[in-house]
Amino acid sequence: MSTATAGSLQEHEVAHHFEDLEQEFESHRFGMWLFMASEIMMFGALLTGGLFLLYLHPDAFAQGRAHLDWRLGALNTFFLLTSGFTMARAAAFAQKAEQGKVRTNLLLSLALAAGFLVVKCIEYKAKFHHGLLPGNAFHGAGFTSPHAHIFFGYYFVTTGLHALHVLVGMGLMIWCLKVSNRVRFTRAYYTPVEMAGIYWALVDLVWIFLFPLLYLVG
Amino acid sequence: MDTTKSFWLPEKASTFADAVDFGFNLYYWISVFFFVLIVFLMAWFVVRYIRRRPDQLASAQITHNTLLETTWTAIPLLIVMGLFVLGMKGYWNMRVAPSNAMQIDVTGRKWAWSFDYPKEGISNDTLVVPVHQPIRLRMTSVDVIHSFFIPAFRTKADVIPGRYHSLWFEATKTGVFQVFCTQYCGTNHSYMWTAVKVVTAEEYAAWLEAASDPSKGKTPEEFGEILYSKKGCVACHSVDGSVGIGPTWKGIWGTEVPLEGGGEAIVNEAYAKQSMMEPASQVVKGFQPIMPPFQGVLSDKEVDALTAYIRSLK
Amino acid sequence: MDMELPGHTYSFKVLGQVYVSLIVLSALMVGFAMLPMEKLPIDWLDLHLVKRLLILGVAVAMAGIVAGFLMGLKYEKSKLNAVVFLTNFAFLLIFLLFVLADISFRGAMDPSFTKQLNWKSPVNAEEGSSGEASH
Amino acid sequence: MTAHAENINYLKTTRGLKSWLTTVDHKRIGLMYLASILVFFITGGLYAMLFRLELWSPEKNFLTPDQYNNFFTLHGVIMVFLVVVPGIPGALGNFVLPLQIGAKDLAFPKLNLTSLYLYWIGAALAIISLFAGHADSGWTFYAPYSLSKNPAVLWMLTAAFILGFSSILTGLNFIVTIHKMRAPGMTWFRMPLFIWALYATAIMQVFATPVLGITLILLLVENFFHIGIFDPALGGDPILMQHFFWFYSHPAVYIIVVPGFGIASELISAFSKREIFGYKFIAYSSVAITIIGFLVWGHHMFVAGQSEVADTIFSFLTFFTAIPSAIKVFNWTTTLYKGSISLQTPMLYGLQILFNFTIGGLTGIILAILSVDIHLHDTYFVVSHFHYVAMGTTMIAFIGGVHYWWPKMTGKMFNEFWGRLASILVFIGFNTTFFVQLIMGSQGSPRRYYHYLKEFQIYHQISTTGILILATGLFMALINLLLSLRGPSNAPQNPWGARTLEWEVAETPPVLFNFKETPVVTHGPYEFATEKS
Repeated sequence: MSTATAGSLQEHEVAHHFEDLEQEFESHRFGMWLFMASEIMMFGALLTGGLFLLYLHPDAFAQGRAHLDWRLGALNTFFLLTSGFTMARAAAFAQKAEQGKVRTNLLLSLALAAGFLVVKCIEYKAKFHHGLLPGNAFHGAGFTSPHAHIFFGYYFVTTGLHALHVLVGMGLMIWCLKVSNRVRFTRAYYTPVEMAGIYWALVDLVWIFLFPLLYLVG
Repeated sequence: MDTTKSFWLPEKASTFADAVDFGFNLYYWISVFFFVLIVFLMAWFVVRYIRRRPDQLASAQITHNTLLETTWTAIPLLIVMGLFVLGMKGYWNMRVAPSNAMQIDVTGRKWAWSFDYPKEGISNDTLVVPVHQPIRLRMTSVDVIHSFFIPAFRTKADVIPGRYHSLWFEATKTGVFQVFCTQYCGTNHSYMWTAVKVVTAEEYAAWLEAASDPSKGKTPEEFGEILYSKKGCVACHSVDGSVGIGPTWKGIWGTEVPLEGGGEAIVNEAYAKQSMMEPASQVVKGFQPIMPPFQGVLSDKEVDALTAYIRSLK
Repeated sequence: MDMELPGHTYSFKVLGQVYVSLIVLSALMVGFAMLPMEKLPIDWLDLHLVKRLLILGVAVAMAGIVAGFLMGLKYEKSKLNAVVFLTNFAFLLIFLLFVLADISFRGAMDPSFTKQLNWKSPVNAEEGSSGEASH
Repeated sequence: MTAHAENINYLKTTRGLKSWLTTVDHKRIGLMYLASILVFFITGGLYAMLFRLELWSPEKNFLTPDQYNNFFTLHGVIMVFLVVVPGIPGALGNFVLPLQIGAKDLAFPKLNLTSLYLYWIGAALAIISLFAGHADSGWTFYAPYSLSKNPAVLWMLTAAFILGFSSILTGLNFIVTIHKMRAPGMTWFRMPLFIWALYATAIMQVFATPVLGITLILLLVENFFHIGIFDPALGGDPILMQHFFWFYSHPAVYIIVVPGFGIASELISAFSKREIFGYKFIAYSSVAITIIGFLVWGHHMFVAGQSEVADTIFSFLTFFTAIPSAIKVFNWTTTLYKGSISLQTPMLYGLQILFNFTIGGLTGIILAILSVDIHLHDTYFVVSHFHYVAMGTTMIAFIGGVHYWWPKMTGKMFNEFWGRLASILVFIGFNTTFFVQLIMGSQGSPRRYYHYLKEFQIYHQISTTGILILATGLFMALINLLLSLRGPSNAPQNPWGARTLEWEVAETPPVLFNFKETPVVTHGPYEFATEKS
């Protein structure tokens, strides 16, 4: 039913300080949720700061947004949503103990995440090229707002921090691939894929708000 | 000795002082009541129910009493809501200046205050105001956040760079009152003092006349010496040869000084003026480029007077 | 035996539906943004605001789907994680509302508050442009 | 050895430095936190002593203004981020929490060790900052002052960022443990109040600290790339920075003080042999403080230039913090009624908390009265108020808690006489130091002043005398505890006669996995018997 290497895989053992599998799983999931909560607070505060700046310098945001390509943003949205979908499929296959399909879906998500970063790099390069840089390095042409540099400063901080989370998420996918070489996923134990999936969904979630704030309204 | 000064509060000299002091004193006695109550009960229980035998147990286990607990939730709630209304009324009064208020512009810089009287074109380092006249201060800072605090007037507001913040008061008696900077602003934060001089309307008019031309009847050197302390140079530059935040002025005239980033400069009229207008451009080696620019702050006449003063310091 | 298994069992069908609806919603979001709605001849309504609220509404719906299905909030046995998630947004809302209570009422009592001055600060003296003060 | 490793004393299971550095045992991690926190408490305290001595006279004694500014910054940063915030949760919470709820360990033991290592990394960065120049921004890092690219400040920002992570992970671990790992029979209302307090604290750690993280990131980015979010010279808003900072740092005040409340409840109940009065009110009041704590940050900004509407809202909400605090004080006092009060060392600290927190709480309410606060803001009154809370409540609770659980941690009893003497000195020293600061502040003496008006000199001198007494007391307490380590392992299982699991069931010192078998809880944490008469 699973891959050829399944015979050499270990079964998961419950850690010493937990009573049973369910307690362990629920604890991990709850812990992960709390961690997600703190991530949301961090990004949420950053987005609140963005709304504050939007209120303070509306013209800077309007002019700044005009220099972002919403099509690239939409493409990235597509990449992230699709990879979120494949990550959930990876967890679903882990439950069915289909180790091979878990790996395929993980690799697919990894590729989509990499695609996201590539598009991001293209966007950054264009910004560098046009001098749309934060602070004193800003020398973009055709702006009437004296504060247009703030939009780009904010753009780089938020997307940079988000890209950092994408990288961490990719690290988690690679870790899941490694674990899948060692441990057999079953309906009873698929925690690593589930946790990476939750984390990855958060990366989606943040992007769902970043995308309109930076690319669509302003 | 000033009679309005009490154990807890400084002397009173503005129209706000009575309201603020009333709030303070009212709350003070409420606190004293609760504090004495708690400490008395605590001490009494400790003495009364002290353990006498090692194996002694409590004489009763009272786990809760809903009536009692509701009472001591409700009473403080009522008290604090009263205090909120009191504080809010006083505060809004402090924030809205009356329409007949006289405006004075305040600029905070590291580490000096300057006061500009826009109508008369006067700039001064102490605030001189007539008594019984509402004064509105429009304040901003050229570097970091400062805060303008007059204890005797019970009022205070942060002075923020990039923005105006305002404050108003009406002095109720003449005298000289201390002004502090209360927002930490660096090395000489605690020296960033000045004074409010509250004078009668006649004295104020006389002062305005004299202040319109501060150099009248003085040599450039004498005027420069006044500017030296008035414009805040004194905070960083000594005139006795000791090294401060900036180089001393004693004996610096005509010497060749090494500059940060290489090169040298002779201290002459041109260099002195350049250093006042664009301090960061030619910093003497070994000093930080932290001097604020005085472009637009010092008039040509004032620059000449300061230059003359530096030249006179042999 | 089934009771002891942790978590919920994923359904491929539901996942597919979730994916499709997310894509549709993001298309809708872009659509709203592209719509020249503010050009409509309606002046009793701030159409910019309406547009922003519509986009925000779509984003919230998408976030709900992601949290509910991809992160599995909908299947939770105890509602704990959902409480954590909602508390989160409650705190953020507080942050947002109070910060707005600051900025949108600045100058309500004293109009000189609102004025933004524009000059270079000597704090960043290293740029060498600190002298160009223009009050 | 024939006995199972898990059935011997946790201090003896394995030996050597490496076994400590790689341990995942919450008790050992707790002890390592304790040692680290004591080191930084002494460091921060020494800075305080140095600048208080400098303040003996208004003019220069032996520090320059820059050194003075540097020292109060270091005192603030070290005490806040390295001592009081991680203090009680890191050291005592780690040790006590699983024992009190009957768990074998925290839910994520490795994560717990990670928290400790992050704490150490943060501490190391703070130490680097000492050598990178004068960090002089104050612990509040207000922009634009902190935007001058001072390398020492940048190291401090990074240190605080890392320490924030450590704090988040500890909080996360505690919440999961409390929810998922309680022993059979340990219902929510059978949990000791210390656990309730840690729970409330952990919520704030998880939800508020990330905002500090993003604030510090933005400050660092602003320093290097001038993005203009906080920097007014570039069109940013320094008030926004204060919103960000206080959204964390106000809950941080409760992160600091709520665990102290928990310890106060434990001490006062255990040494009166009295069931705590109004258990549920105290438990709920901890949670209430948590929630209100998120709503009131703007009271740090009443003179900062935010809108009057915001000022008014924040003032209104701030008054509500008075209610749960008042409930606690009244309930602790009533707990003493008809008890059997034993004035042993931990109880002396417990009563001090009651005394100091009454002052700390009352002086807090006056700062919420808008018009009066305008006068008191940024003066020594505020300094004194938060020292009554952070030092007089939290650190006294910390020291009291260390005395209380010392026998459980080490198996040794300390000398009662010296312990009590030290605690009395601490009480006298602390109140001498800080009470005069209230008077000085309401008289209008601003804080963070190197140079002051001659008329304030007498207050400063009393305050400086106080800190010397305080330091004597603290060193006496420390030496007394350390000397006990050389003595015999004489601590009985339950020296104080408390009813919580760590005393009633766990051995002294506990075995590796805390309990030889999972305890089944059948009674509440404070169900003491009554004298038959």
